[in-house]
Amino acid sequence: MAKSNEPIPWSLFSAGGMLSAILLPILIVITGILVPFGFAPLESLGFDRVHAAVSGNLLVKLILFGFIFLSFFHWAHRFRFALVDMGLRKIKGLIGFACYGSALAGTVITAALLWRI
Amino acid sequence: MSVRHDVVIVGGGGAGLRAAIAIAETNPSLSVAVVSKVYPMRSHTVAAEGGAAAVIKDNDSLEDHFRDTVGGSDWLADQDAVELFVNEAPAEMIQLEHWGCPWSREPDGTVAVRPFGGMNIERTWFASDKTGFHMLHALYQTSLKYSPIVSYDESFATKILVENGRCQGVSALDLRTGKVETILASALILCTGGAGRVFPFTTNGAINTGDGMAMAYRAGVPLKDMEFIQYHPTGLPGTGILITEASRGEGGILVNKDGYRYLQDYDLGKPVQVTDPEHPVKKSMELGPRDRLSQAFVKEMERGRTIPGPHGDFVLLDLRHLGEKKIDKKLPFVRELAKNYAGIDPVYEPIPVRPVIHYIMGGVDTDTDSATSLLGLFAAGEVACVSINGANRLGSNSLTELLVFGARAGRAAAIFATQNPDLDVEALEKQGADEQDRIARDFIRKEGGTERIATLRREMNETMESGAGIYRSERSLRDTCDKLMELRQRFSNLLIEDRSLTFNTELTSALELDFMLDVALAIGQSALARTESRGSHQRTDHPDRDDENFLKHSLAFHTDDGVRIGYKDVVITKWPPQERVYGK
Amino acid sequence: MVRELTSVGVAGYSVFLLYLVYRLGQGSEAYDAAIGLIMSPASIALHLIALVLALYHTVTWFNVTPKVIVIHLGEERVPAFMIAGAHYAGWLAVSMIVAWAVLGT
Amino acid sequence: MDKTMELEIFRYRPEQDSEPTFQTYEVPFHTEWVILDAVNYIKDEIDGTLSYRWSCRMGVCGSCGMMVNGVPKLTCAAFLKDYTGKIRIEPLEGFPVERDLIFSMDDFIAKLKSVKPWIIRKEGEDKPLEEGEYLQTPRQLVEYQQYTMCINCMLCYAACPVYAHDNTFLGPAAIALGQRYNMDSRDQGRDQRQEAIASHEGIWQCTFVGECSAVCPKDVDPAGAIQRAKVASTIDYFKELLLPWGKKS
Ligand SMILES: Cc1cc2nc3c(=O)[nH]c(=O)nc-3n(C[C@H](O)[C@H](O)[C@H](O)COP(=O)(O)OP(=O)(O)OC[C@H]3O[C@@H](n4cnc5c(N)ncnc54)[C@H](O)[C@@H]3O)c2cc1C
Ligand code: SF4
Ligand code: F3S
Ligand code: FES
Repeated sequence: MAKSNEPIPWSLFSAGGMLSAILLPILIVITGILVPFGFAPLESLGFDRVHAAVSGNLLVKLILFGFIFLSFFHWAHRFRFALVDMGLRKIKGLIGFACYGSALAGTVITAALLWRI
Repeated sequence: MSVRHDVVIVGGGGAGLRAAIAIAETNPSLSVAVVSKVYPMRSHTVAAEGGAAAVIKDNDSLEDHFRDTVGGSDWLADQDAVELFVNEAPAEMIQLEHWGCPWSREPDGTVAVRPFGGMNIERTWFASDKTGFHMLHALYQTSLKYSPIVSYDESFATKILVENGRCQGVSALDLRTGKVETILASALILCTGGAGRVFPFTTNGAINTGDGMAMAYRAGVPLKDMEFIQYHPTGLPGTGILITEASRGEGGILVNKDGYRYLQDYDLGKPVQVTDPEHPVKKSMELGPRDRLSQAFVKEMERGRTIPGPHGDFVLLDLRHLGEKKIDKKLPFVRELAKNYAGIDPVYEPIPVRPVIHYIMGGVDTDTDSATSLLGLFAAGEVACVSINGANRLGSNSLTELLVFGARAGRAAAIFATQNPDLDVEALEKQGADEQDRIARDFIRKEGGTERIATLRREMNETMESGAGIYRSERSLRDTCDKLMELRQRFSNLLIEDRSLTFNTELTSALELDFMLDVALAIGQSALARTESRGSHQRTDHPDRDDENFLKHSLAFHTDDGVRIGYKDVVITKWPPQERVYGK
Repeated sequence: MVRELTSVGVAGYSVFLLYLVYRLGQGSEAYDAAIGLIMSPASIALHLIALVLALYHTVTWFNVTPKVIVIHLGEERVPAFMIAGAHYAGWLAVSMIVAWAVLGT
Repeated sequence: MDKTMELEIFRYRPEQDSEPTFQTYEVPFHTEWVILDAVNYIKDEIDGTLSYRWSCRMGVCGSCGMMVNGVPKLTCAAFLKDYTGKIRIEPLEGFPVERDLIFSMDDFIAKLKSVKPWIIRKEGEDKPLEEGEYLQTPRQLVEYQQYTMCINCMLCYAACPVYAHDNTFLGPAAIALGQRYNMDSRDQGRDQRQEAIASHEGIWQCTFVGECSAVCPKDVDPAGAIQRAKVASTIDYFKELLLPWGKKS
């Protein structure tokens, strides 16, 4: 039985799962309810405020980066197993490649975009 | 066709597995076959709850364990065997600890011990209240590490092969294919367990049908002390599920319908309050031996002080004063069983209990090396009678016995097999083929027949209970023996519906019934011949112990015209018979 | 399978965040146009779907934490509801901090 | 015996049936009966050809597992009174059927062996018997005790969708039993067990569906055991990756 490299995707999956379990609901509530329904002003998400917070601050960039890329890998891992369990066992390899590949691409894009700000 | 090993073990329970490991450790070049009609971890050792006795603590002594065991046996145990047993027990138990058995512990990390019936001090090792389960799984899992051990799982032994006055293997029906395989070996160890299923109401699992006893008996080996059958005082009415003696060891009490601790009326001592730190007093009241407690129940019932129920009268086992915490820690399985099968939570309500067939002291006659009178045939565990249990086994001695005598059997068989490598292969294969023919002719391809297996089995169960139960008499035993002969006749008219070879469980039920009828008759005849009362054998027509005539083991021999009963002296080395006293 | 599908919501929202980051890099006008989109009914509907998935994810995720995190105090195992409960409590606290940090006072 | 109940039982005899069929039996209803009692009644009184496994009828030998209305159950611990209507009984899912309700256990036995379920001590560190038992405090005992409770009943395998799709998966009980030894203070063999447990066929196939723990009659919680093994193996993995010079720093 071959030693597995699965700890890498699995730890990314778990970290993403934990982060999104904690952060995602409140983020959605903010951008999907509080602001649109006027419980909070749109300005709090306005360009000046957000740009200032992100551009000058490596920590904020890192948090954003971590959250986004880990949630991609969270998805990639789960989706891969979901597809395989749905019976696409034969193309297991391809699915893994596609899922983790997309997550990796997303990660690179995220890094690049954040870098530019 | 045949397969060849050095030693074949029939039975994958505690005794069988211990023997197998002993052989693999004694001589790794020997090949060992373990033939078992169920997967080894299904063996009935799995059901043992309370614990296994061995002297380990500084305040205890081998001499005490010896005396408790001999006294408990009503002096029918062989004292050389008991001595050897108590001496070897501690090392065997430690060995099992080293193999990973999850024994319950003291805060300092040493193994914990609990009190048990008939023992003068706490000496029963336990793994919560699933001791047998943990022991069996530890043994099974450990056995997987030895490559010389080959398992024949779900393979049903039907006949011991004897050639040239030597046991040289066994015929076994492979349940998956229906083929009878001839498994040849220079030595055979029977570890097939007990025969509780001869009776209707028993703690024993479906597989405890006395197969090994019957096979040895048919091969000419006598069955020893078969009249001694243990009733356990606390089974759940209806199912016969055991509520372990550990529940009394931890302080549970038995009360009758008036809430009265009735055991005090039967020479078992005076009760102390459950709140008293002295409680439970060893070898007294609820911690008296099983034979006496079960007999007290019958007397109590005759006085009309038990509680009637749909499955017969019962009394109450009260654990409430132990509290939820202690029950959950020490007796979780008792709580689970009582809740599931009696609908009662022992934390809040007392458990209904009644005596239930539990263990057979008798079995294949062996010496202290587990050897039988047939060369090459050994036996260990509940199937065997060494005897350390005499007329009444003390709770928690049996699990230890599996280890001590399982290991001894393994070592002795390994030596015997090394010294006697040659086999009469041709003749044995012929016997194997004959056995295959017999099974095909008498069972699988049997035409006609009207008697249902279940009917004959039920009638056998009923007659055993009515005639050979806690109290017996010449009259009741004669009736039972007559009935058993009748059933033997009717057995030849058995109805077999299943013709298939794959997992034909109707066939195995028939073979088991066939074995049980032999065992039942040996029990009945041995009991009939013993005209005294001793330990678990209580004759209403002979209520006293009679050392002059019966300080002897009975031996039941198989002959063409039925059972012949003989006797053999009890080995008394250092403690001559005395009155058996509890509660003093 | 529902549990597995929540990951689509998880990643979907991050794609949205990524889009905002992208617009943020393009300057004030581009960004404000993008953020304005959250007022649209379509966005609100998508957010609500995402919220259901996210909450499902959170609950299923926290509820199994006691399986992974086993703590014994003495011989007693810390009960599952306390371990899961601690996660819920932490979740509430973090959510409040996040709301405060993002929305300001 | 006025009330009766219907059992619809999976039948398959390889020598005569090309396809499995279902056979319906009517049995008397007793409130205290478990499903196994009803099945035994059929075997004893109605149809001797029905084959299935059982022994202890007290939930500890692990042999009487069957699908009851599609759910894996120990039939000696499932009460008739908890069901209404026809009860459908099938062999545990995910295993090859040998006959009727009997399925093959071969796969599990091989897997069990592969996790080395026995105490492993380092070379020369065995304690001689004369020196007595290994000390193990109650606190150390509870670390692994839950995983010792497995009765090998196979319900968890029957419930696990991953095993159903791909039976190369080592599976819940075997992994839990490996963990049982890994977490035993007397054991030093974890590295050896990792070969099977941390392989592709081991813990990494499990997607934490959790059904295994839901059906386990002995609260072994194999799902938890697997997740904990994943955490421990991941820590190992990164340790090894980051500290190439020493396996365990
Ligand atoms: C409910 C219960 C609780 C108990 N509690 C305690 C306790 O607390 N302490 C204590 O000391 N004792 C206890 N006992 C007694 C003790 O458990 C048994 O005496 C002991 O386990 C018997 O072990 P064994 O190895 O001899 O047989 P078993 O464990 O019964 O094994 C028998 C083996 O033989 C095999 N076999 C049988 N017939 C055949 C055949 N024809 N072909 C092939 N294989 C065959 C079976 O497959 C099985 O593997 C208890 C017993 C019961 C029933
Ligand atoms: S883990 Fe539970 S369900 Fe699985 S085999 Fe063991 S006892 Fe049965
Ligand atoms: S159901 Fe199967 S996927 Fe894992 S958590 Fe249990 S083994
Ligand atoms: S018969 Fe033993 S577990 Fe059900």
